[in-house]
Amino acid sequence: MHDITPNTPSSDATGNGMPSPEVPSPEVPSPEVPLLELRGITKRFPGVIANQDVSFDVRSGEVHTLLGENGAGKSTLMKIVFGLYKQDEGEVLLRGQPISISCPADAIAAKIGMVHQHFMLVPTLTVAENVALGLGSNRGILTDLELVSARINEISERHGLSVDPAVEVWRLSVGERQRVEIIKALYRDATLLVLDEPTAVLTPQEVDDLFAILRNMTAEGRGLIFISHKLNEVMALSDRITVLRNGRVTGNTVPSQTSREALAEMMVGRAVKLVPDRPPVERGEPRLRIRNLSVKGDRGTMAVDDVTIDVHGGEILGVAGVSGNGQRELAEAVAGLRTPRPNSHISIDGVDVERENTKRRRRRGLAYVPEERMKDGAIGEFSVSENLMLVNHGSDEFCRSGLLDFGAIKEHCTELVRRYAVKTPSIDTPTSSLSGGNIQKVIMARELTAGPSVLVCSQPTRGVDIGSAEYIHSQLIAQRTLGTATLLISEDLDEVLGLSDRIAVMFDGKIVAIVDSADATRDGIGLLMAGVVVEPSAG
Amino acid sequence: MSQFFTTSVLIAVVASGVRLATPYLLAALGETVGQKSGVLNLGVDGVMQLSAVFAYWAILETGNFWLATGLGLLSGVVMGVIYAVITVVFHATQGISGIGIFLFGLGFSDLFFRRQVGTPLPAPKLPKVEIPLLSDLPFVGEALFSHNLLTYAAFVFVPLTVFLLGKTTFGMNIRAVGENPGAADSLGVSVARTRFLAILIGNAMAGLAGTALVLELGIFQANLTQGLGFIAVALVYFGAWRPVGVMAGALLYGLVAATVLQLKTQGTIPRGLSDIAAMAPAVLTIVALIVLARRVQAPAALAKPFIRH
Amino acid sequence: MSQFFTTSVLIAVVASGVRLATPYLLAALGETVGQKSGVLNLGVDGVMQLSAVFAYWAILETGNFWLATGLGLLSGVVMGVIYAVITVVFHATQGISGIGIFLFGLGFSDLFFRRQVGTPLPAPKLPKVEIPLLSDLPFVGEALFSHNLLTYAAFVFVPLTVFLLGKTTFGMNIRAVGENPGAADSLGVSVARTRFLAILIGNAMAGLAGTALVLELGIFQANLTQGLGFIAVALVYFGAWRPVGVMAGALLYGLVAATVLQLKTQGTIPRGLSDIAAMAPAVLTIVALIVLARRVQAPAALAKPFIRH
Amino acid sequence: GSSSEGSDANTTEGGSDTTAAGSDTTTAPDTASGPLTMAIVAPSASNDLAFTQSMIESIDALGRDIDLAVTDGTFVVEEAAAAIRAYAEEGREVIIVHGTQFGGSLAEIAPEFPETTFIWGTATETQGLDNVFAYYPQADQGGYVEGVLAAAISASGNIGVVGPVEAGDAVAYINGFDKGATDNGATVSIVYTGSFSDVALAAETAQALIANGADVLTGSAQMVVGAVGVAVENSVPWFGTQANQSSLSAEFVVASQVYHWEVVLEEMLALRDAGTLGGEAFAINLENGGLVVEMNPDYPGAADLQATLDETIAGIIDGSIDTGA
Ligand SMILES: Nc1ncnc2c1ncn2[C@@H]1O[C@H](COP(=O)(O)OP(=O)(O)OP(=O)(O)O)[C@@H](O)[C@H]1O
Ligand SMILES: Nc1ncnc2c1ncn2[C@@H]1O[C@H](COP(=O)(O)OP(=O)(O)OP(=O)(O)O)[C@@H](O)[C@H]1O
Ligand SMILES: [Mg+2]
Ligand SMILES: [Mg+2]
Repeated sequence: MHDITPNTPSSDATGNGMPSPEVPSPEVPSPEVPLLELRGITKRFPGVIANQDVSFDVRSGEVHTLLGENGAGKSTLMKIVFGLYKQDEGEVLLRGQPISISCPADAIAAKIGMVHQHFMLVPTLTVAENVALGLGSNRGILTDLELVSARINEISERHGLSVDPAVEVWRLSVGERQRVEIIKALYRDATLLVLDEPTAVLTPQEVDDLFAILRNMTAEGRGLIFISHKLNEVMALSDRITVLRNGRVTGNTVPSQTSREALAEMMVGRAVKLVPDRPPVERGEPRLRIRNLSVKGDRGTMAVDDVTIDVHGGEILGVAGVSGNGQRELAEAVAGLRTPRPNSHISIDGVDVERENTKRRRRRGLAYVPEERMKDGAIGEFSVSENLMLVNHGSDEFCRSGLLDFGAIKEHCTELVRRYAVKTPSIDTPTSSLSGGNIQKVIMARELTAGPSVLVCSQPTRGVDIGSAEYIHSQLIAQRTLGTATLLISEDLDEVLGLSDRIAVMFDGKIVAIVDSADATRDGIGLLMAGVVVEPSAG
Repeated sequence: MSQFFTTSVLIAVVASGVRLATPYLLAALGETVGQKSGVLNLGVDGVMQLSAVFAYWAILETGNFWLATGLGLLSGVVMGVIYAVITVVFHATQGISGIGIFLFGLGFSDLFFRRQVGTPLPAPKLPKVEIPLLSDLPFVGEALFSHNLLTYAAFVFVPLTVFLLGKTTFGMNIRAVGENPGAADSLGVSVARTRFLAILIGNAMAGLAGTALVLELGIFQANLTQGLGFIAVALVYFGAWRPVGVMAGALLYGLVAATVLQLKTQGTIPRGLSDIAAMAPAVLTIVALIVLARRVQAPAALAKPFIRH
Repeated sequence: MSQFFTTSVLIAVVASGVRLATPYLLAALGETVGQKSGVLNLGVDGVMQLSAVFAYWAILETGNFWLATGLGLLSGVVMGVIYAVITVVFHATQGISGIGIFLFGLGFSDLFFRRQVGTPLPAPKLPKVEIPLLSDLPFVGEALFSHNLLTYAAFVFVPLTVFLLGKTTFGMNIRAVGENPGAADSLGVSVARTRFLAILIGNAMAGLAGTALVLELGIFQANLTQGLGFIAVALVYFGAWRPVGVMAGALLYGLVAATVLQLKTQGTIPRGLSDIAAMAPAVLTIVALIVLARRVQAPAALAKPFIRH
Repeated sequence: GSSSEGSDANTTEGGSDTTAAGSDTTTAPDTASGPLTMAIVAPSASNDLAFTQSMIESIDALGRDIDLAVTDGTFVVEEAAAAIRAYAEEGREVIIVHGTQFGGSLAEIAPEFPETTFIWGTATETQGLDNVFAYYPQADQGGYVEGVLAAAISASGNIGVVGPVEAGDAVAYINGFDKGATDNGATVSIVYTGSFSDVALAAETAQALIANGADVLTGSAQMVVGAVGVAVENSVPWFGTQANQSSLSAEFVVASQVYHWEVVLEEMLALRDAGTLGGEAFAINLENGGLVVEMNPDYPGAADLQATLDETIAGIIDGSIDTGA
């Protein structure tokens, strides 16, 4: 465990005199010796080999990216590095010396930091307290939070990570929380930093800021391991790239010798279409009409403010916007999960539904893919077939006077799993053991099977790997061809640009512009998302 | 010890075990339904006591078993409405709200008893009903098929609960809101309504359990249940939220209790140790919980209020 | 009614309220520490009863208050070790494990009492200690500064708990493991160790609470606490996990009880209603829970076992 | 019932002292040759300073050769029932079922053992069973006497009563006490705490009564032990009931109403000897000596009160005083 007193970064690793036997002797490593090396790592879970004979290394001053589909074993490998899992076979070397990391404290002592896929922060503690957790103190039973705060300010300044140490974490935005995570690692003077999907929840602007910080860190000689499903980020940031598939290393490359398409093929094992084809479709009548919709958010502010849009049959209307500008509330209000303010109107195929509950709206042809698939979209403990049934288990097809018809259900689910290419051992497998992309396919299968008239689809491919994303996109296009009106909400600008017929930009609860996708540019939409109002180039 | 193994004694012990298991089984099945929907109810014991006192009062006043059973059931339902309002409508913390219900049931049943009845008068007991043919079988006939109607009902409820939870749409909704209320909500299943009904079923069963207890004993006294309702909640964990497992637990518990009683009566367990033998239930419960703790997963949303924004 | 407002009656009511509040306050402060670390302990009442019987036994045998208090405290710590092993090491479900502890404490304290003491004999009561100068103040002197040492201790523990939770490193760890044990774990804070210690502190306080109760009364009998420990758990919610709020709740509770008694004594509450007035605590608890339910957030990881895969 | 009547044709193994069914194995004729075999099943501890202790002491006071078996602390009805049946099967001649709540089990068991005498209380009737005797106290009488004594020693004329729930046996005592004290010019404040067992509440009730000027206290039910402590602490005289409570304080317990069940037990056993196995209910009262108001000889003013005590008792016995029951 570290002492709280500032110690100069990088140089003397064990300078504070704390006994840390796992840390190799302080002799200066030659640049040829990797900072961290994994040799022949194998990790098995019941029924799954998450990592098989994986070798991997990071050198000082470089970003080494780990790439792979959902469930390829990236997080598992990193959790081994950080002492959260113990490998079954293989060894870990730090600066050429074998090291045993059996718990996070060991990893921290060895100057390894990790920014986890899901934030590891205590929301009710202040930034300073979050940083100080687990540190020793030279003030007896008290923690010297002033000292911690001072040092946080120092680190913030040096790395451009502005954040107020005295504020409680729950008040911070997602981007700020990300910065706190990095500060935590820097405070402990991490020379190796693991970032597991750090950009999955960031806005484009925040991603740019983060990359600047990360480059600054490598310039100081730290080594970074980076994980992301977004290929343009990977191309932009990486020095080296290693691809994992089914727990094995399937390739090594560097950005200059590869392309996004080639990386995708390495990951999935076949050619992947990164931009979906959009066949021309005749635009139909408006099927979803939203008039003067206002909705309050969780904190009581007006999250959706007087929004009016129509979505036509055979159209995908993309809603672009920086997270937290009312997109979630908009989707939930349409789905019937959030009560709108008076005088708001929502209609589906001409029928006013704003007073109806979710069940009724679904009967009128609404389908809804929520943004957090494991929290709101599927029941992890239920089998695949039960999740597939949840919407229409009360319908005459599968249910006779309250009793379920298991024969019909089995037949139906088997067919869906086949049609949507869900990778699952059986339809009775618990859904939680599927990869994120496959869970998303189950949800899409369930929502699309009834042939919806209106589809509200939030973040359909967040955290989903390339192969699954391609499939999900093709399904959205198929719905468009069938005449469904789709409201697509996504923070992934490429996704919105690639799929939408029209793009509505949402800022501060309002639709600030609706742009025809033929006229939309990445930069133009980006400016609108940031609240800069410009005349759309054409109408 | 050899005396223990005479046929008649064995039959008596099994019969007694089944009888003792009845209120546990009824209460635990009800709690299973509630917990499957994500609602922990630690007030079962209190509900049982209330139902017991009302059923007792009804049987004393009218001598009518149907009326007594009906009133006991109704008391359970009424307490269920109260608990559902507290936890589902107001989202109060379930653990401690249940204890509130328990304390209320304990206190109010005693109060009602003292004011309306006063001294514990013997009341008619629910008569045994011998099941034709089956009750004539050797051994099992007397041990298993010569009980009162509520005992039979308890065991009939086992397959009924399996069926309810596993085969009906309502049962699927119950499991869905117990595992992931957010997802169920987004699919149009009303979390509040489903949990409300599950709580009513659970409390109605607790009411029946209290009724079965008091109509078997033919007497009421303060704290009649002696923590029986808490053991029933523990049996739900023991049975891993499966009705058949719960039944196995209740029977095990009843048979152990009956055997201990028999051994005490025979003098095999000396009187001096009988106090210690009385601690067995609590100890057994904890041991079972420890052993079983990690084997099965509780409903993921158990005891978590669901508040839609 | 006017009689209620005579100075001496007011002083007596306040003094009585403070006295009644003492065991609630001690137990609730301890439970606050435990819950802040993410551990719900519904066994407080049982722990109090065990400590009470041991303290009672010690005072009868030795007449030494320090020894009695020490033994009461120690009993709490021992029960804490047991509870911590069950819930932190074996990850058993906290709600029902706590009930197991309660049932055990209830049963075993009675057993120990019967075997070791038998008849309720009067024991010396903890003497009142008048605080020099302060106790000479008019009104408040008699109402507030003429109590026994454990009462003073209870109120001194309020700022101490504030300090422990808010200012010390250990307190920060407690809050961290109660809100996000995974995060604390990833920084090398041992969740198990922190919770273990928090449980010990909580149970030691429950032990003191039982000791304070029995040394104030100078007598023991079965189920001495009458659900006091459960009310103490409810007061933690009532006080929104802040020691000062918990103190306010305990005082409110004590003063209400003292006032009700006073009004009964004066005949302001007619005798016919006195039984119903006795239900007030349970009802008050539930009402408070409903009213306060959504105002404050419980520690996010409350009652969730932490298992690192 | 878990017994197996009709199955006693089955073997009775080894030297066991118990046969499978007891209905035909009465040992009544043997009484002359050995001690009377008795048993008692009681809900609380035999040294509880109250209900159960009073009965055990009464049996000891019976001056007969008795072989007594005790099962105490059987609060759970089912367990008590098992014990009652076991004793009956064992062939015990007289079984005391000490607890109203056991009446239901008794009604089931007694007819199966027509040769056994069951003594059941407190109860005012025998449920029509002719091998059951019942017993109950007329507690209002002792209450009245203690009320008179309390009025006599109260300087303020203000007397406090710590009651449990306003129901059952306790009410008879408290009402008698109230009338006795009021008839003699005192004011009585009665507080029912609402609980039979909350010692802390009883203690605070005593505090409140004293704060309101009471200088003599009494109370009924098991939670009063807390109130006695407060009385002692404040040097306030205390009147007890159900058992001699002077063990709680030699100085401040003035008198206790004590139950001497032996008076009625004696009568019942005599009837049994004469061939009547049951069918009658007996009351203990001041007249038959079953209720005794025992002065605490160590109480400083004990001697001064003796005359008032004797006078009041005489008045109740000859009917010139109405206790209000
Ligand atoms: N704790 C665990 N127990 C059992 N199996 C696990 C566990 N953690 C991971 N797995 C399995 O190990 C495999 C690799 O999972 P891992 O989390 O490393 O994937 P990943 O590459 O990080 O995927 P993603 O892109 O979705 O984050 C998967 O098949 C997963 O099901
Ligand atoms: N205990 C477990 N048992 C089985 N599979 C697991 C377990 N824990 C995780 N997994 C699986 O491991 C894979 C990766 O899990 P992880 O938690 O790293 O990310 P994830 O759930 O895919 O989240 P995201 O979609 O945001 O990347 C998923 O397929 C998940 O379902
Ligand atoms: Mg991952
Ligand atoms: Mg992932």
